[in-house]
Amino acid sequence: MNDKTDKLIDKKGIRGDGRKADELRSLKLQVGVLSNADGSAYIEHGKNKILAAAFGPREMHPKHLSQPDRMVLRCRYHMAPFSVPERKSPAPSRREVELSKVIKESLEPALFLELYPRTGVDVFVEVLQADGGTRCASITAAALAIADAGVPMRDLVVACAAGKIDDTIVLDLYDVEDKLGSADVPVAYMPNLNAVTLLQMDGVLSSSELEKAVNMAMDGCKNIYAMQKEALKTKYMVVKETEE
Amino acid sequence: MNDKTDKLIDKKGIRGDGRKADELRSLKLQVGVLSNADGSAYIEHGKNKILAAAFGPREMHPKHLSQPDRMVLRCRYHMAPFSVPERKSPAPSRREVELSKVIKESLEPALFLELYPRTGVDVFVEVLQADGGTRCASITAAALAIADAGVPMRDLVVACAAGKIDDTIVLDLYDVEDKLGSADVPVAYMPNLNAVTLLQMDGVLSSSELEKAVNMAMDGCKNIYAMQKEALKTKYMVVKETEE
Amino acid sequence: MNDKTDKLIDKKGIRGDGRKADELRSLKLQVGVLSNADGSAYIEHGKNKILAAAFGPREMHPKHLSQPDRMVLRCRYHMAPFSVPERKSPAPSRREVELSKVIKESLEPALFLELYPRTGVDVFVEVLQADGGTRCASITAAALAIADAGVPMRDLVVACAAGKIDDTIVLDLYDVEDKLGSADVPVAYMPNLNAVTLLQMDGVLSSSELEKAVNMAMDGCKNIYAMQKEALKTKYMVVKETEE
Amino acid sequence: MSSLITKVRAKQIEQLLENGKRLDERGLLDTRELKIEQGVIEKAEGSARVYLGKTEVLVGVKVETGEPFSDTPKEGVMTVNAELVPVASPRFEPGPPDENSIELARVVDRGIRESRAIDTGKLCIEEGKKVFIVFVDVYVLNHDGNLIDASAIAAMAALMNTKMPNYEVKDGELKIKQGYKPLPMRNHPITVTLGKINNKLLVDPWLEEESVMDSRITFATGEDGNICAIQKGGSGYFTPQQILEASKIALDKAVELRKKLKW
Amino acid sequence: MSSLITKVRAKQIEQLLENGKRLDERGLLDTRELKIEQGVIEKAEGSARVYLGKTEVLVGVKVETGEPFSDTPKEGVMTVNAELVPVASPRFEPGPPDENSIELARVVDRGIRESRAIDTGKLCIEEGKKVFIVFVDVYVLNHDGNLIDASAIAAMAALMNTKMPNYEVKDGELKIKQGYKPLPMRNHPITVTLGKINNKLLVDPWLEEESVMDSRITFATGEDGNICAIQKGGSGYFTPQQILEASKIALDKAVELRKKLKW
Amino acid sequence: MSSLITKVRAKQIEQLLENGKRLDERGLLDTRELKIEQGVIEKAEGSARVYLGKTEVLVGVKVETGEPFSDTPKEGVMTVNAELVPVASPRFEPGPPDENSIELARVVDRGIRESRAIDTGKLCIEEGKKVFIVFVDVYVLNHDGNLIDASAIAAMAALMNTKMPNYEVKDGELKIKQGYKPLPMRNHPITVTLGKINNKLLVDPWLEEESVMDSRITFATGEDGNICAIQKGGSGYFTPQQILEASKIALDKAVELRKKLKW
Repeated sequence: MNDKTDKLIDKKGIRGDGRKADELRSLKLQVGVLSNADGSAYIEHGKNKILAAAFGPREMHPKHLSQPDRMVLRCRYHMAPFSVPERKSPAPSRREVELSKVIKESLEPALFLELYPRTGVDVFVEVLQADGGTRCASITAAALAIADAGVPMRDLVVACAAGKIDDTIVLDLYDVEDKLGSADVPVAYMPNLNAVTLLQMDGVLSSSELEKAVNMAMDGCKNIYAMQKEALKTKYMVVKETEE
Repeated sequence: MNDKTDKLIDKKGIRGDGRKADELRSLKLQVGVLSNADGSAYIEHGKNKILAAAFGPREMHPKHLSQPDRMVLRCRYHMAPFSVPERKSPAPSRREVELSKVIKESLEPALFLELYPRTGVDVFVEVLQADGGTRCASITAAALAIADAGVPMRDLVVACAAGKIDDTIVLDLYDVEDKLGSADVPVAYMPNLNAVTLLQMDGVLSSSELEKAVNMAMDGCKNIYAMQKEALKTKYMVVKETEE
Repeated sequence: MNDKTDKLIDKKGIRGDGRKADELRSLKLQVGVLSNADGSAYIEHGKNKILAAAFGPREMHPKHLSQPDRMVLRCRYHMAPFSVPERKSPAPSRREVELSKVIKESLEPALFLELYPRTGVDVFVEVLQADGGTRCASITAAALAIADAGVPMRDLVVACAAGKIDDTIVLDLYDVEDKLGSADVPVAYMPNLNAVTLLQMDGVLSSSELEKAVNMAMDGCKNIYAMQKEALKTKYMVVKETEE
Repeated sequence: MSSLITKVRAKQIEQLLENGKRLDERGLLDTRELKIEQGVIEKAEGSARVYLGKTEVLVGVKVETGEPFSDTPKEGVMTVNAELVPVASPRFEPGPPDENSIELARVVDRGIRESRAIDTGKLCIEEGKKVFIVFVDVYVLNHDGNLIDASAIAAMAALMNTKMPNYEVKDGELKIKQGYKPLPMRNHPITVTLGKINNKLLVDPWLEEESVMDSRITFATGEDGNICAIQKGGSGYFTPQQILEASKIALDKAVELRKKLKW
Repeated sequence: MSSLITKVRAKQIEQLLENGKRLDERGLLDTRELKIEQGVIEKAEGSARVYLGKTEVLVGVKVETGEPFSDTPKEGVMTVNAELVPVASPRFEPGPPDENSIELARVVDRGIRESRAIDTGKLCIEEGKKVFIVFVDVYVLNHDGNLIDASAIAAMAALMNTKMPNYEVKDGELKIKQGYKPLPMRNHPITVTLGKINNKLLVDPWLEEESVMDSRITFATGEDGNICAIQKGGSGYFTPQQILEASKIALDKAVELRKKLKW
Repeated sequence: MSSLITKVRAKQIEQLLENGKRLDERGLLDTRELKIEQGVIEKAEGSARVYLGKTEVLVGVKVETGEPFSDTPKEGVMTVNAELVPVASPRFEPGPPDENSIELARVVDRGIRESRAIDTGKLCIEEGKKVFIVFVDVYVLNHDGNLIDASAIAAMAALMNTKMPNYEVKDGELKIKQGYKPLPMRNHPITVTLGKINNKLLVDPWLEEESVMDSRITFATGEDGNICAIQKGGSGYFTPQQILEASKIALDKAVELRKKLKW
């Protein structure tokens, strides 16, 4: 988080992209977009454009990574070279490795890992365009891909960030706010179970600001959750129509 | 292919190195040159100096690469660091990876892959000095190494390029022509089966020029084929003499 | 070895750090310093600070590296990024790879490799601070770690260098002497068996100088050997006291 | 490969071909439906998403500045990279590029480079020191066969969509002016691949056909109808006659496609 | 993980926790004994060895010169690297950093960076060209749980111990003067991690607890009591209430620790 | 290793040695036939192919320009790299250099470097900025034992064969004049390796002997008869007496070889 240079939110509480403090960016969710994956989803979250695919449960390769008593979830979060202003090398950066790990750990609580011992589920996330908040959008899409693959889940996982710009707690930071704001708090959440499965924070917040930000992020999650369910239903209905 | 700067072929149809348009460079082929390989061959094709060694059919390592219904051929085309004007890093370049693949695919049609299920043959090509046309010379040598290893073959594979310099279709481009000419067409061929197993093209050719170039390259192949058989015979006779 | 610039040893035979020609640097040896390793040791040899840990005999991973008729010893000599004046990349350098090999080969003669077929012992050496002579100090510590792991040994292995500075053969070169002196001869030795298990030389020595250096190094080894045994005894007694 | 498609399926494909038919009901010389969307990645300098049947390829173009190669000090640099992203197929694994993605990148590169599609002479800022570098990143999102053609078309569509800074060079200094201008192009190669199954040539093989085909051959042709790149692939062979036949088909298909695309 | 600790052991830990007890007889909110040794690597610009119970971490700091990042041309650079050295655990293997060591490094980095602990503005030699680079290398020597807290404390202790050349910058030229001066610091973050086992929160989990715990959460707080970094880890979850509770505990423990350490 | 040579073979070798004989009928102190061909790679600045019995090593030398090391700003740079090319043995695998090829390269390097064979002071173009870099690439083409001696001799033969641009340095500018001149050399080290089997020392062990030998020891000696590098290898040991004996034999063999080679 850098020093803020200009005002990120004006006196009327309107942000650089025209949103109010507690307003989500526009979202578009699609399920079942790739024919070769067992499950897949596409998300446009603001200008973020992200594809997620799930494969499995299937035999693990290499085999020695499988576990005798549970399924293994593997995740890869990967950015396309053209997804960011300066071309990114396709080799995984340390940031991508960390995000792959926290995304995996945000999804695991939703899975019945013990139901499929010795198998693996692979989730691949490809960020085609990045606009701030990619990890959250990736989790929202990855959960849909896993559901689309037919892997039983306790709940969907949905993610959204809140943060602080110019002393205001706001929802769903975009690129500029992410860079110039004073804190970013990505949250992943399972609404039915009231369970936070990812929480990180960059920047500086007081205790009470943190509480406010987490609550705001969870509210954002609940809104996106409705869209997730809608996206699944839409695909299901389309599939059903096709089948009839 | 760059723009031509000087004339590569003179009015009498004589090229920079004194050859006529349809003339091969001098060739030297030797079989069974390495004592530790199951089969080996050495080729000097112009100033190209290339060693090829074949190992197998043998158990594959790692095992999971083996196929239940056929033999696996692996090839590595590799240039020595001192083989080119500017020292080459020993790590495989993208060019070397591609050439390894097309060389492998140029040799596979000659093998009875289904005869040796679960086994592998490894072919290693080391370019000790490069002078244009290394992929073709590598194929010519690799086929001899495989034959020398006693692996049954439908036919030898032999390779030669044709190309275009100064509007003339010529045979067997050397270094300078390769860099400054306007097209290069490497061809691998099994003369007995009249089968083209490698065809690539860099540069610009019309349809009819391509036809002419391919035909000229195949004629070159047939000439080298005779030398290949001679090289095998020579080794066989030397071995026979030794045995008597 | 570079040209000497200043005198490394004065007229009275006193070296830059106040030692006489045949004097060891101060040493400190501790056994059993790490709770997670099967065996461990810490050495301060001059300003060298080195940790060694031994794991095993245990099943090898990956399995295909195990040998049907003997135990496999693996060693890694590794320098911490902050151990040297200019930060060292954590990736293993060619020097570290060579030292790992010669350290392994200096320890192997002390082990009954044939007693534990199909198993492996791993020895990890971490140089926390380097001051010249790290390979010798590493061997001294590694042998203690192996002994501490309870792996039966023919003898301890102990190592010390001798070398030449300003035409004088001296014992146990430190950093400055290592860089500016004219020869360095690291020696590893099993005193009970009178066996030299590592010998290398950098620099220039006559035959008779070499003989003198090797003898001086072996004498140094014998002195350190006494400290090794003391360190093992100390730990054993401490353990015994604890048990009572 | 028997592990990927049953031999029954292979036989079915071969029998259909004997009768001039294909599993997906195309004629032997028909390409699948082609759909091109340009400008799909707003933040990249250029981009295009191509659907060839169910095969889906996204290409992004980034334009940056850097050093020229020492043997072409006055020319900009183009570099093509391809990733067989693991979302695209259960057989793709994450990791550094393998021989398939490297071959794909190099074949796409060759078609663009040899046809001199990009006017690299116009990408020089300061001779020998600073030029524009055009990064073409091929991202395969769904693999249903014939990645070469889909990628080559997507790469060209992305380049044609590429805007770059409206720069001016004065005394070797790069001055960025307002607005953007298109990447300077001077040719529009079209790439056509044929497969061979049981000595039958077929255009635009899809995944099921690829899994049983002997070999493939790719031709890139420029606007003048000349061939600018060829690549044979696969572990089979072609007779000289088949090569001529394939080249004629490929040239015809390229003309047809060029008309449709108005390239 | 059943392969690391028997289920019996897991049950034992859980039952103890029900009664507010832990295997090692600590209370739920007690940290293990903390011992800090600074300056243990004389040849490094800064160093510290931290013992947190049996967990042992050595951090060395090197200060070199290099180029600044293009978006912060006037600021020095700090970089944190962590190695899970194989002497520390039979489960650590030599090789390039894996996801665990990368996460560890990045969490340590975040606490220092976001609290602006180092005054990087004072590390500029020549704007945009030359700045000091502070390499913080975390070396885990013995793993008995809670590597994050031990590493974060060791990193701060090493930075506070760091001496750097007593330089002067005149006309963009670096002049090294006699003696050393301390690295310019302006904040001293303290990092506290809690684990969750069966819905019980416990401070500073050790290895046996880590092997059965659902998840962990880490808070770094600055001198002003503000939070400057959070990281949830592990394959479990927290309820929103647990997060608030955890944050309160962590802040309290940080205050307590800050007093003890006089940071 | 029982997997490489039957124990019967091992016994046979040992029994022969008891009688002062070897499998290939050499005496214990005899080297195999040595053949050197220089200038075999015309396009390299220097090259040599060495046959030591059936062991075959090709060394190519490239001379380029680059930066000196900061601690030797006035000296050219030499770097030795060795590849155990997979054509040379079924046990060599393609890939980055392993510990064996790294040790080989470093022992060859040490002999040349410590004897100051190359006059690197004459390879400086501009102090601290630009010097000649001599790349010595050792390429093992057939492995029949004693790669160290074959490689060391081939490296020296290639360096002695190396021509470099006939340059002149004026005001720090490199001016290439017509023609070539030899690389400036000032010593010609010779490297001799002995193996130990059952407490017998033998010169120039070949592959079958290597597979049963306890250990080896290598001595490089300069023109003045001084030793400039030693390397013990293998998982056995030497008694101090054996080391002295081995050094004497190695020095004698080096004198003998030096006469033969006229180095």
